[in-house]
Amino acid sequence: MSLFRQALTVVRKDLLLEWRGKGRLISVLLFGVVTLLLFSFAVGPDSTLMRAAAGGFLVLALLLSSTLGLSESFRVEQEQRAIEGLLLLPVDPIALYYGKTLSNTLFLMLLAPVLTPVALILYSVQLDLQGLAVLLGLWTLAAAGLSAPGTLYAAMTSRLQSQDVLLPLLLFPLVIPVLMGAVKSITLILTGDPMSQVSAWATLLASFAIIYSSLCGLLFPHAIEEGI
Amino acid sequence: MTRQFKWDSGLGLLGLLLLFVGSYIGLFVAPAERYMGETQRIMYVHVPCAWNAMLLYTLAFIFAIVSLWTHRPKWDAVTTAAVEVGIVLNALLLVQGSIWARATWGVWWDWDVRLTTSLIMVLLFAGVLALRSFVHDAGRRATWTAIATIVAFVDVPLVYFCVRWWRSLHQVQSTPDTVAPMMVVPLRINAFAILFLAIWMMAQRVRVELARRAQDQVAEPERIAPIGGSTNA
Amino acid sequence: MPDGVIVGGWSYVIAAYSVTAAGLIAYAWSLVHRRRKAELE
Amino acid sequence: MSSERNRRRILAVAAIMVAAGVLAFLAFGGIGENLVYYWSPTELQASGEQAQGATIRLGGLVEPGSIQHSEDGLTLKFAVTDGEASIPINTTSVPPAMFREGVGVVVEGSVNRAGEFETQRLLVKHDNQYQAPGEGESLDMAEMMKSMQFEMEKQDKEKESAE
Repeated sequence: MSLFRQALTVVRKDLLLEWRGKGRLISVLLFGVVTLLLFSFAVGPDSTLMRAAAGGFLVLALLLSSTLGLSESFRVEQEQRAIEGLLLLPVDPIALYYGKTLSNTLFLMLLAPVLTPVALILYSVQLDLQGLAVLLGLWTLAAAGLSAPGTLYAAMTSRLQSQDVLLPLLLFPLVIPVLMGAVKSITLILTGDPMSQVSAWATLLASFAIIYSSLCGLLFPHAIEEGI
Repeated sequence: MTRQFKWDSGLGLLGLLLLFVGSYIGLFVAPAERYMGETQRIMYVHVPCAWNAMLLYTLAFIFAIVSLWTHRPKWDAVTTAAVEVGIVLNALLLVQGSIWARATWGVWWDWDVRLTTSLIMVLLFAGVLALRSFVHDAGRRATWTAIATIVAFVDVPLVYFCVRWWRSLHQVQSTPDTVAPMMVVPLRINAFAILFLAIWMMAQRVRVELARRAQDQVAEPERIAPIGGSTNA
Repeated sequence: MPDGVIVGGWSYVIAAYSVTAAGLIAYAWSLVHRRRKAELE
Repeated sequence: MSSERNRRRILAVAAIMVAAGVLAFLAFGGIGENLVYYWSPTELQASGEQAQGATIRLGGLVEPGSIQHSEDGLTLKFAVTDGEASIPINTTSVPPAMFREGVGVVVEGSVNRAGEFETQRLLVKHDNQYQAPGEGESLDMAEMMKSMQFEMEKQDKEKESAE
C-alpha cells in the first residue's frame, strides 16, 4: 500500500470517528465561540478598536481551539491503546503523521464556517464575497501551519499527565510565525490593505506551514519509536 | 572518587580571568562611543552573550541529531547542557539588550524582528527543558529532547539573518571595519571569556546529567512517576 | 553640551554588567549545587 | 527491509531539502520588502490618502535643519527623509538623548488630515558603526542612509527599471 493511500486511510478513520461521536467537534466549536465573545470584552465597546483587532481575535480563537482538538486527537488513540494496534498494522509512521495532520487540518477548517460569521457579527466587520474566499484560504493555511507541529507535539505529550500544560507551552512559541502571518494577512483583509501586503504575509504563513510539515514529518517516526 | 584537577576547571578559571581583563579594558580603557557615550560599553557583554548563545544552540542542534542517531546517553547530556547554558546566555542577552535599548533607542522593548525572534528563541528552548522535566523514561526523554531541540532550531537562523533580510530597528551585524580597533579588543577577549565559561558550565551540566542517570539506574527502574514531576531540570 | 550624544549613562552600564554577573554567578552556583547533590546521593 | 530504509532515507533528504529551500526562499525571495517593519517616506507619500489614520511606522533620517522646538518646549517638529521624499513629523514625546540631525529614526503613529505624521513613540536607530569621538564625525548622510536598509531595495528597483 503506498504511503499516500495509507495516509488517506488514517484520515478516513479519523473522520469516521469524528462523525460517530460529534461531541468533540461541537465542544471545540462552542469553546471557539466563547473565546471570541470573551475577547470582545477585552477591548470593551470600542467598535473601531474591535474592528482593528478582529483578525487577531479570530486567529487566537483558532489557536486556542486547536490545542483542545489536537490533544483530543491523540487521547482517542491512547484510550483502548488503539495506537499500538495502528502501529502493528503495516502503517508507515510517516503516513500516520501526514494522515493525522491532514485530519487535524480538516477538523480546524470545520471551525471556519462558524467562527468567521460570529466574529464578523460580534466585531461588526463588513466583508465582501471575494474577501470571504481569501479569508477561507488563509484560514486553511493557518490550520495546516498549526496542525503540522501540533500533531507531532500532541503525539509526544499525549501520554504525559501534564499534556494540558505542555502542549501549549511547546506549541505556542513555535507557531508564532504562523500566527503572525495569519493575523496580519487576515487583519489586512478585514480592514483594508493600503500597501498590498496580504500576499507577502500569506507567503510567510504558507512557508512556515511547509517548513513545519516537512520537518515534523521527518521527526515523527522517531517520536513514535519510543512508543506514544 | 578522587578529586583531581580537571580540564574544565582550568578552562573555567581562564574564562573568568579573561572576563575580568576584557571587562576592565572595556569599561576603563576603551574610548566612549562618539554618540552612545558610555552606554556603548554594554556591547562588551551583550555581543559575546549573543554570539555564544547562538553557538550553543547550534551545537545543541548538532548534538541532538547525533543523539537521535546513536541513542547514546552522553549525547543527550551534552544536548541538554548546550540548551540550558544557551538559555542562560539568551536570557542575559535580552536583559542587557533591553537596558541598552532604553539608553539609545529610548524604549525598553520594541517589536522589531530581531527582538521578537530572540524572545521566541528563549521560549522555544525553555520549552525543551520543560518537556524534559515531565518525561521520566530516560530513553524517551532523550529522543523527545532531541526532537524538540531540532524543531526549535528553526528560529536560530532567523534570529541571525533577520536584520539583513528585513528592515529592523536593530542594527545589522558589525564587522571589524565598522568598530574602532580599541573596541574590538575587549569585545574579542570577552567573547572568548564567555565561550570558556559556557564550556565550563556545559561540562558541569553534563556531569549533573550523567550522575542523575547513573542514580536512576541504581534506583528501581519501574518507579511510579511522581505527580508534577520531581525531576527538576 | 553636545547635541545628540548620550552624556553619562554609567547607570545603564552598571545595571547591565550587574545583571550579567548576577546571572552567571547564580547559574554557576546552581550547577555546583546540583552537581554536588547528584554525585553525593 | 532495505528498500524501506532506502525510502525513508529518500523521504528524509526530500524533507530537509524542502525545509531548507523554503527558508532560503523566505530569505532571498524578496517577500521581506513587503513585510516592512517601517515604511520609507517615499512609500508613505506614494500611498497617499490610503495611509491616513492607520497606525504605521515610518523610518528615515532626520532632515538637517528641520528640527524645531516649540516655544513652550512641549512639542517638537522635524522632517524625516530618505533622500527623495520628506514627511513632516509632529510629536509631544521627549526625544531620546541621541536624537540629532541626520540620525536614523523610527516613529510610530499616523498621518493626520494636514498630512503631518503625529507620533508619541520616537525611536532613534543606531547603525553598526562604533567609533571613538573625533573619528569621522562628519555628517555623512549617504553612510547613515545605509543603516535604514532602503539601499538594497532601491538597487533592485534600479535594476528592474534598467531591464
